[in-house]
Amino acid sequence: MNFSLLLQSLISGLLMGGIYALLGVGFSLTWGVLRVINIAHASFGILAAYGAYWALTLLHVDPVLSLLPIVGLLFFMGMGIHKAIIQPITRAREIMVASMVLTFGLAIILENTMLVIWSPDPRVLTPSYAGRAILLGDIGIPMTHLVGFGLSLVGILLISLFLHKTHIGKAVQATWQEPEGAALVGIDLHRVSRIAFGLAISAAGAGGIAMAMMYAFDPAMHNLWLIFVFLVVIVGGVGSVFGTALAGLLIGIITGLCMAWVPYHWINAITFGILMIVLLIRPHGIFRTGV
Amino acid sequence: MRSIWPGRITGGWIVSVIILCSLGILPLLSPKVYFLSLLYMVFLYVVLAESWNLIGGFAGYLSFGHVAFFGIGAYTTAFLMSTFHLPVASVLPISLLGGLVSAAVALVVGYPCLRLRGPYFAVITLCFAFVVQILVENLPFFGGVEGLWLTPTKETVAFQRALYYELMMGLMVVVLLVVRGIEHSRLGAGLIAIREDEDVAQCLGIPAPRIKLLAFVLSAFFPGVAGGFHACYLTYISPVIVFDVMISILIVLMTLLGGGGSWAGALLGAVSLSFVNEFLTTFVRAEIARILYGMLFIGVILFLPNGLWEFIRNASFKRAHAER
Amino acid sequence: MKVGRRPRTTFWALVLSTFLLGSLSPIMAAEKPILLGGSLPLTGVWAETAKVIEKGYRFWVQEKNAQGGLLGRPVKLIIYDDQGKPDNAVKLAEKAITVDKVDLLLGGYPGTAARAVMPLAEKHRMVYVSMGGHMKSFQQGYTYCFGSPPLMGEWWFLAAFQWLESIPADQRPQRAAVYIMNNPVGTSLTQSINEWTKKLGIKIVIHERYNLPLPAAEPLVLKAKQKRCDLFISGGVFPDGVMTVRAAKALKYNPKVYMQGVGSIIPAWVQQLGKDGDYIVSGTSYHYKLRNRSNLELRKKVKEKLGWDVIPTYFGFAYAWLQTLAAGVEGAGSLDQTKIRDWLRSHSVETLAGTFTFDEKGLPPPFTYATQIIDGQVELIWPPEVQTHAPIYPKPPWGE
Amino acid sequence: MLKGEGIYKSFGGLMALKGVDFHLRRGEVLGMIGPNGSGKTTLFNIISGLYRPDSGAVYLERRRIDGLKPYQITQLGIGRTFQIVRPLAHLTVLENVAIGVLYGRDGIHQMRRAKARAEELLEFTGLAEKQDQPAGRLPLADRKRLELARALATRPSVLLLDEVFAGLNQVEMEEAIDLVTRIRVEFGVTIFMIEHVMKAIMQACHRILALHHGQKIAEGTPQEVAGHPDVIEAYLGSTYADRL
Repeated sequence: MNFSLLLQSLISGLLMGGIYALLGVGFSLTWGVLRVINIAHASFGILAAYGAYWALTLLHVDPVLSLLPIVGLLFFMGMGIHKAIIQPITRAREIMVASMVLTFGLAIILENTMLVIWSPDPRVLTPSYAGRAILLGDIGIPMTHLVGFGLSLVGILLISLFLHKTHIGKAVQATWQEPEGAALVGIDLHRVSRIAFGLAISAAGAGGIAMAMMYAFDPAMHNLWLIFVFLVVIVGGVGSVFGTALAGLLIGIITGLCMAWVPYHWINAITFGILMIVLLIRPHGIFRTGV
Repeated sequence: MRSIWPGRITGGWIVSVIILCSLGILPLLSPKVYFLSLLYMVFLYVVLAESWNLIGGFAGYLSFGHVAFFGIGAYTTAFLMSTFHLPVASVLPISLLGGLVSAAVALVVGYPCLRLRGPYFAVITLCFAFVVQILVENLPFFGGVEGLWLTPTKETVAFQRALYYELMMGLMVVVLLVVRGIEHSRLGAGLIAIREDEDVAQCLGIPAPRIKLLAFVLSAFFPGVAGGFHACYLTYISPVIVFDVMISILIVLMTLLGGGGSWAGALLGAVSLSFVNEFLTTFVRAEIARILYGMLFIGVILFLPNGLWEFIRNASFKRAHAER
Repeated sequence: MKVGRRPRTTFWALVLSTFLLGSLSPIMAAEKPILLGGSLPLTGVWAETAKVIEKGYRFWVQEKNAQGGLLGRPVKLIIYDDQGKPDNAVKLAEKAITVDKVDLLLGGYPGTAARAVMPLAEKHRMVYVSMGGHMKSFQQGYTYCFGSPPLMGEWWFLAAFQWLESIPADQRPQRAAVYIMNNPVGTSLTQSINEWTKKLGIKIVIHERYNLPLPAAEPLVLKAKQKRCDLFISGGVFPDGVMTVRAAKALKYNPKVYMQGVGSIIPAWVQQLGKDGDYIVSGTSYHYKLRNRSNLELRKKVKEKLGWDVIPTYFGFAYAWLQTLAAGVEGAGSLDQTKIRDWLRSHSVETLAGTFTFDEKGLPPPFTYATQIIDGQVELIWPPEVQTHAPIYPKPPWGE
Repeated sequence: MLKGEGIYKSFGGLMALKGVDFHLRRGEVLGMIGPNGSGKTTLFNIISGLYRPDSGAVYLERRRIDGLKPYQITQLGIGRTFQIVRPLAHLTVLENVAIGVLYGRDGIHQMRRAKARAEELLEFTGLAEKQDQPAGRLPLADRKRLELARALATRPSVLLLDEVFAGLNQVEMEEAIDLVTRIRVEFGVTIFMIEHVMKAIMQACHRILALHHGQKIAEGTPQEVAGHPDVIEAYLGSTYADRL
């Protein structure tokens, strides 16, 4: 077997998986804590990517730097959206179902608003180091991909630190595991949910920018991203940051191996097929111990 | 409140029969062909949404891959019709065969997949639909990514449209009767119990695995038949047309918007969303039309969180009480 | 669920105002206008190109009306949004035909929608001029469908290969890597690539189809590099095309010729990639630098009215389709669809993209123009009579 | 009539049951006590088929039933209630019970007759007036009655009651104990009940079985078990003294 091709495929797959992981963590968070399946999740990622695109082309600010203010803005935007439309539905009979319909509407609104603002033309982020790469023998890793992957790792790390080390993060976690218990010990559920939602949206934003370092994007791209996010979260186990991250990498590795060995037009069939088998064997996701 | 026993709406039957009869004779009045096509699409979505309702609305198993069954039916029919150059008269039997193929696939796939619950089921069905689509795309005798063309037939447009209109309407009536029948039957009660709490349902003696599978197979059969009609209606199909994941999502939304778990809810959702969509396509600025469409979903969920049908029924229920 | 009165009022006020904003339509002066109707995917994944087509249509109508209209009557457009769903396109075409009673049917986009609308146009006996859905859609025995110009994957690299043919055999590329996307647009390239490489004595070393979205491009570039392929054919759309180019640059893979499918003819390619997009070879059946009379006129008018130096490819397509339709109408002197069809079949039509005569399939003889991006401009490099820039061969190595 | 032999069950590394035997005689009320986490509910889940034992066997009238599906076990005549009451929240009280009638042992398949039968059962359990309420909105005491009515609807010959008295006040509990007694007498069912409330258990049960850390530590009449040194030790320091 051609070793460098295998290695290249694995690395490329891993880098891709890492980014799906960051995009997925927030999705997992809203689902786990709020029982809200946020169909608009990836749309926020695209929104952030457009933000970074503007910062880069109009202000010549590198995406890594513009990420911070964008993510900050998204956090407050997420909190606002939660207060305006998510919180009112928490008393619906089936909140997951209601939230899906609601956020589907939100995704359509976001997509078409972006269409109005940025037109449907596809964009790519071209920071100063675009086109540069680290070469190891035959193998090449584009700088943009590396930066995107770095953002993902840092993002996931920060989120898990936040959840485990800060007071409010612990409250989020408590709500996650025992919503009723959390209410009993005096946690303001609405406030915690709001923060969790804001956090998830910011994570989606960071994920979107990381994604845009690798891939072209346009307003309608979110459907495609969302499907992968869905897969990553389910395989990793809903509500597990660590699981989601590992699942992203795992899917990346599977894709990478397929790229090295399988005719390309079968890659998706094999990836989805493997996921189906995995789900049948481990019905609650791979990285979650069954109840 | 919803009830597993049929309500007694006097005149309900008469009204339904009148509506259906007038819909049925519509093609005889030689209307504009577009109206037949429009209603045909509405009927199609009612069939899809009601079928999905059996597994998604009643049993609470949100299948996100239901378009696969539609596509399998469409491909079975298109494949047989184009390979053997069959005449128009064979549309119905061949489409029924398409439905049977879909049901058979559902039986094989449903058996393992229905062990998964909640979101895991949703995702595995989504994966299933992708895998089927990729298989069809990569198998050359199904026309691959290019798709399949049906042999052109001699009939006039008006006749063709009227034919598929009547066929789809017939299928819709059958589906509505079946779903309504199930809603007020032992099977329906069992499925709803499964949605509420599957463990408890089992402890009440409900053979959950068996009736879930039954519901899943039934809910795959009708889309398969509809897919057969649709292939003949379009005369050209390709994987991106009949395996479009957005169809899966749309029928889920229609049912949930109308109110899952009742035949009237899915009907209401499919009809109203189809018409709203149609109204918005004629709108001047397409993006703004879509934004309005998005707002509609948010509005309905914010103000009628349990779907249109429950809202209407509760309103009429309250009024009835007020009058008493 | 309780929602206070205020948010509810606010919400509906918001809905109402959006509605009003959307229904502000330009008021048309209409005295028995000729109606042209159809649908385009104005929202959704295909919106980017559809918007360009829409602009082309509108520009043609504006020009035509300024010149006194068609058959002396003003022309009016009805364009519905089909969101890229072929079922919708079919339904809306039927709406245009039977409800709006349009006099002429507009060509749709993308190929899948065109494929689904073509049998319908045939059934309704309406002339349908569009890009079509590649060769197979024109082989179904339709008589009312024309491609003027068509967008044939089968012909896409025709001119590019003819150019390669002109290079002495010992200097030509020897080994080809072919990566095309697994959809009708991509697979339509296959046959011509196979035939031409055989004819030119180029060995196909890699031949792969991939599904969109492409997960990563580095492995496929590396494979081509390892197998020393000096002809690289990437038959994709924009997102995967960009990834592949960037991967080739990152891996310092320098084939002698880098060919790219439809992705590189959209304006975003040059705008977004900058220098990295240079020297890519592609094909098209319309180019704004064509020097026929019709195109030169249009360039002037577009520059005057819209201030554009470059006419986007699909803008030109849309304009040419309507030119053809109008030629048929004016030639037949009536709006009778069969007469229009018969006129188009028996006469040659002058359009921006060239002068066409149609065969029984509704297609002109096979043709394309080869393009190469040179200094951020899409230049015509082949055939020699349309050349705007000499081809650059072999492709220079990637810059920093 | 219901017999268990050498039942083992572990979750992950945790042994929940370590070789438990039990034997339920026709017509009796057998109580089961034990501190929290001693494996009582796990045993019920195994009998009713929600869990499969790692080893050991359960017999109903000499027929081996472990490994059967929960609905098969219900249809063979074992009904149960849940410790944390689990009504089908969005269905009415009447529907909850009617579903049991429709699918239980010798189920009545005809919708109208099932409704009539369910109404009788609600009459018996004193919920008739609330039959059209959504089950999710009932107060706790009524939910417990509903659990009983629903379990009865499946026409059990053996009824497994998981803490039906927990959380009830004095009056409600008296009523509930009375209801259980009437169920035993009028329906002729054999009852196996988990209970923490000592007063109830001493009053209602013929025999008692005590579990501790997944093992049976005592079995006998209420008096025998209450005085058993191992049982006292198991509860010592905990809540036993308060409850006595």
